Amino acid sequence: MADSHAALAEQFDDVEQQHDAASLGMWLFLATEVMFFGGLFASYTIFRSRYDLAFIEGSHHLNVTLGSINTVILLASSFTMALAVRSAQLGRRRTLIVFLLATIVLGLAFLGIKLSGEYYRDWIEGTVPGLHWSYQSPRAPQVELFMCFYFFMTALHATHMIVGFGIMAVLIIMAARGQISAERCNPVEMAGLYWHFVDIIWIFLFPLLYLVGGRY
Amino acid sequence: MATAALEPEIDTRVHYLNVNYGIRSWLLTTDHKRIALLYLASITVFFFVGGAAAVLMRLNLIEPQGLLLQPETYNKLFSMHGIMMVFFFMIPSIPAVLGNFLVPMMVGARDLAFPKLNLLSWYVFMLGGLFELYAIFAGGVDSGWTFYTPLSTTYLNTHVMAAALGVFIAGFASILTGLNFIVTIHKMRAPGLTWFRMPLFLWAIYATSIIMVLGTPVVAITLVLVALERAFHVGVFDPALGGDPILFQHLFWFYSHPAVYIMILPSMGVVSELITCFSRKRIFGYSFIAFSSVAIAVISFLVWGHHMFVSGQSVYAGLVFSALSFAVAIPSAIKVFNWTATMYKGSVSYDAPMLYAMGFIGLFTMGGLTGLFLASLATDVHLHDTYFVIAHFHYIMVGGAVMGYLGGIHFWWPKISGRLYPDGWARFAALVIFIGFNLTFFPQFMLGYLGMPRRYPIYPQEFQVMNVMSSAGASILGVGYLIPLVYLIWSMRYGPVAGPNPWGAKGLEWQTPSPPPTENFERTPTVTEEAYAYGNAAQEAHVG
Amino acid sequence: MFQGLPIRPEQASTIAKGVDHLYYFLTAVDLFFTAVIFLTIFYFAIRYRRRSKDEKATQIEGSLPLEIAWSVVPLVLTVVMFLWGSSLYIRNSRPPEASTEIFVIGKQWMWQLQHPEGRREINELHVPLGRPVKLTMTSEDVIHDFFIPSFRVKKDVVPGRYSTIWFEATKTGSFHFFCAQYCGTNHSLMRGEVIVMKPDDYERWLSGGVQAQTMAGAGAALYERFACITCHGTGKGPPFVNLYASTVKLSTGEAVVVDDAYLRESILYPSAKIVAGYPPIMPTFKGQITEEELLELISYIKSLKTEERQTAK
Amino acid sequence: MSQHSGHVVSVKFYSLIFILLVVLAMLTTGMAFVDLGAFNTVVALVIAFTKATLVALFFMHLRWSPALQRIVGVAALLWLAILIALTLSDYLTRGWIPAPGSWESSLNFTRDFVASLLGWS
Repeated sequence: MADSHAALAEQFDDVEQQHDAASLGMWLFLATEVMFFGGLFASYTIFRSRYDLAFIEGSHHLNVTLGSINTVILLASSFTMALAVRSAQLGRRRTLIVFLLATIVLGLAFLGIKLSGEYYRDWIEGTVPGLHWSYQSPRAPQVELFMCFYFFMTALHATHMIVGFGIMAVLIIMAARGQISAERCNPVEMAGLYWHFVDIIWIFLFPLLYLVGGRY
Repeated sequence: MATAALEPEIDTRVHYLNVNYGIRSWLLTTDHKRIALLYLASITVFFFVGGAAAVLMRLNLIEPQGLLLQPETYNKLFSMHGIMMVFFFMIPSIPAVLGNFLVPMMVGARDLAFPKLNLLSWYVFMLGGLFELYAIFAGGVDSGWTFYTPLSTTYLNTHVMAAALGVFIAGFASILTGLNFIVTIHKMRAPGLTWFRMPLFLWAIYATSIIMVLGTPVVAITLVLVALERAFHVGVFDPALGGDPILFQHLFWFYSHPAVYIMILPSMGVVSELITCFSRKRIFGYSFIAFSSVAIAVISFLVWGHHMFVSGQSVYAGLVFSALSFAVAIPSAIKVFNWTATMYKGSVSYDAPMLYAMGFIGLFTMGGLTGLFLASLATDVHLHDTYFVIAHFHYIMVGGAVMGYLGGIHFWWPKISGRLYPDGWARFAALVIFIGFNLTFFPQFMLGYLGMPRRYPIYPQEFQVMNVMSSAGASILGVGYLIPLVYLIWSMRYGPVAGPNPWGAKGLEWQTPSPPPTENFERTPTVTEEAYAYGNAAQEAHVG
Repeated sequence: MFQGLPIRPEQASTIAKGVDHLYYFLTAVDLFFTAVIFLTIFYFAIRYRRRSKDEKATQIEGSLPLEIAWSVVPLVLTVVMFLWGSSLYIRNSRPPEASTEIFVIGKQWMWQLQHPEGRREINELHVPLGRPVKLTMTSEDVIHDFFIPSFRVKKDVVPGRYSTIWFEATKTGSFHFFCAQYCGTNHSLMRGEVIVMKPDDYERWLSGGVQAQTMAGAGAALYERFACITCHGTGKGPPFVNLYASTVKLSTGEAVVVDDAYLRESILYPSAKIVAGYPPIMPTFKGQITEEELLELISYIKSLKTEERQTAK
Repeated sequence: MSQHSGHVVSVKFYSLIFILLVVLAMLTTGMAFVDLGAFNTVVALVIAFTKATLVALFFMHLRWSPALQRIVGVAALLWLAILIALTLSDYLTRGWIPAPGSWESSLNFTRDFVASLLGWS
């Protein structure tokens, strides 16, 4: 009990209230994130309905194999994150650190594949809108629009992942210092919600960007 | 000094203002009351920056050819006026100042749920403000506060980027504030404070927070897209690249129409507090006012297309948005009628906050009713982008929201500062503002109907009479806004000590000393009665 | 009555009266409710003013019948307003078949107006009295807005697409038009005069001035210059005769009606919509053709339809 | 531990959800190689929603959370739906020009009726 008192911020009456407030706050934050990405999803929908053929052409330019591998990697990182939260809830400090590290490693693998296998290839091939664009096709301008969406959405998603790395690094330090315990695992739970949300965004980005018009 | 004798009395008690001193104790505070004051100081500066721009604009419009400004300068002034007033004054005004100060006290808590986030929001807000000030002093921005593409993305060579990023950053301050309020109202209410015992100010702030949390991110991402389009010449809004400028308008107004309700809903909440207190009556139709706040917040997200009736939006969408826009009139009407009915058989006093509240109801009624002209398709075609629109939204935002804000500041000033301001001056200022406001903006309805477009530094001769009338009114209005600034600052040092409850008002915030202690209440209060139970025994703390 | 202080813009088009009637109706409703609220507040404030410091008020919880009344009455009124405003709007958004077409190009910061017969004007628009006129408008740069207060018409002029308004003038004389959408530095100078003339005077005016080519004629010259004939005259591309307003089948199976917007898209982005049975070989003319030339080409393609009809008769 | 409000889920259950998610991910890619016409997108989105629901319910513990948090999640989706639906209501109807018809005469009737009450022609 002494421990739980130490974990209680002065504006709250008890740990339960604090926990509920934190989760509600986090969910509200995720709601704002939904709308933040939502502006992009809405624009995407408008242009996809208008330039269907160009979106298919652009989508076929993307690498489905790497995209699928990355999907599985990110799902795995969500899995390890869920296990990290579980370790924190049970007060198992060592497994918590291991699972957080695993999550970071999987996330880095995702970004590594994205950068070396996809972004870099786009750069070589001149399919980066605005910076290096030499794509030739009758539909080039609309394909460029598709690639804009591809880069905006995946880059915004990657930015969120990088923020996630920072959060997890802090959590690892906190765990190593013994500042996280079964009674005091709110930060890990909140980081978990955030990371799973990033995963969910990718779950939608993958079919919307890589699988337009099918691959048959 | 007559007040000197009272000084020791107030100084013996430790409260949030004297608990510690020094710049650091303010800049690193997590006390919601101090953060409210940080916001108050910041938005007052931004208000007078935006106001100065308005004064110069009105001065210029005295002459059809422009009295003193080049069109470029005028364009920069109205852009700055819009950006400052909308994003850096009106949107944070009541929520970030009065909301921050009052929400924890009204729910009977020691602080908001996330005090550190609250402080962070002020820093984020100030960072956004610095971007804006940089944009102004580095040469200005002339995109208008609406940043319409492709003008903003491709054709302007002013500091659009800094201005857009400033708004983007300030948006996150708004999100953090809204998030904090929702969690606080849900999770931190004192024992006995059920939803239907809450003051209506809390309902209004809650509804506002919904808009802040769900609307702001959309304008944020939209402005990011504008910035990217400007930086890399790629993007989704430029027709030359296959994009669509009308899509920008959809995304922009998805937030920016509900943003109008971010401004007016909290004012409505304030007015519910004022009308009841100064009529010594419970509110008429409590649940109708409470639910109409939430209804307004929800419907506000369904009406943005009425900004786009002449934009090239489809006829079908025009019909849909027109019908939905009319729907907002009904909860607004319900509120106005209920406030008016609250005064029936009341005990009405004419203290300054009440004058502001009555002014609010009148001006909001006019602003709301003239909105019907703009929700109706055929009349909107003629009135869109004319001075009629300017007059309409100033009646809502200045006549409505600012009156409510000033009323609230006057009402809770004794709580905030522990001092009373000179009542005669305050009533005089309320009157001057009301008169100056109507003289400024009523002629603009007529100007708009006659066909004078907005954002015109140079205009045809026949519009001059009305413009001169409007400018004359603006000079009165400007003075009206300076008076409270003077006597409120004066009262902080020289005003008589207020006591915990100078108005004999109900509500938890009045049951604690003025200024309140850092932890708000000595022990967590328990609520046993409804809001506005003015029929029950008078407060023992009443100071006669 | 009040010289120099007009309270109503002139009613100079067929739709102005209808819009004004709705405006008066709304004003009447507004004045009524404003008066009700103001007078009630004043009355209550005076009648129930606080007479002693310890005065108590009569506590009233609310009244369901009243709440229903002041919800339903505004609801009914707004439904009337909605239906009324919408019916006018729909009527006003549908140009009559027999409209005279005039083309409008907005650019920072001037209006260029072109009559199909060839006359061009800057910041001045001559129109005939009593004949429906349809404006087809586009912009070369940013969004502008064409606004004629005396006719009660307004529409954004958007780059990359055509928007239209129509009106039928009912008074001769000169009326302001404005750019109503903020478009940069000299936005407020982007305005001009509509000059309404009796039809005879208008015809005389049309044939006066420097004798210019008709728009369709200019379009024919462009047809030569851009060598459109090499494909569209030889069957490699769809032929133009009778093309306008017909329905064509696309390679995707969709059917589209050939209108201004479709022609514009097909010249600038040829591959966006390919007519079934033709190879996608047309190069884009984006960047090589001005908005004005586009309108001329479209006029030419339209004129090919008219000729065909006349010969068929 | 009783004062703690977080729900602890077994490793086995998490593993089951993870395997389900991977299977669904592979199904998404697999379905893209089958010609379903317009339904490719529909199928892909249905699978995506299923996966997102699994993550939200179990990894994010929504299944065991207070109703309020579920409402927040649903509200976010609802608001996104509003944004997309009302924007599309413009874009999908750009070509729609209301034809004169009986529905319009009822509108005109309303207008004429009120106008005649007020004495206008």
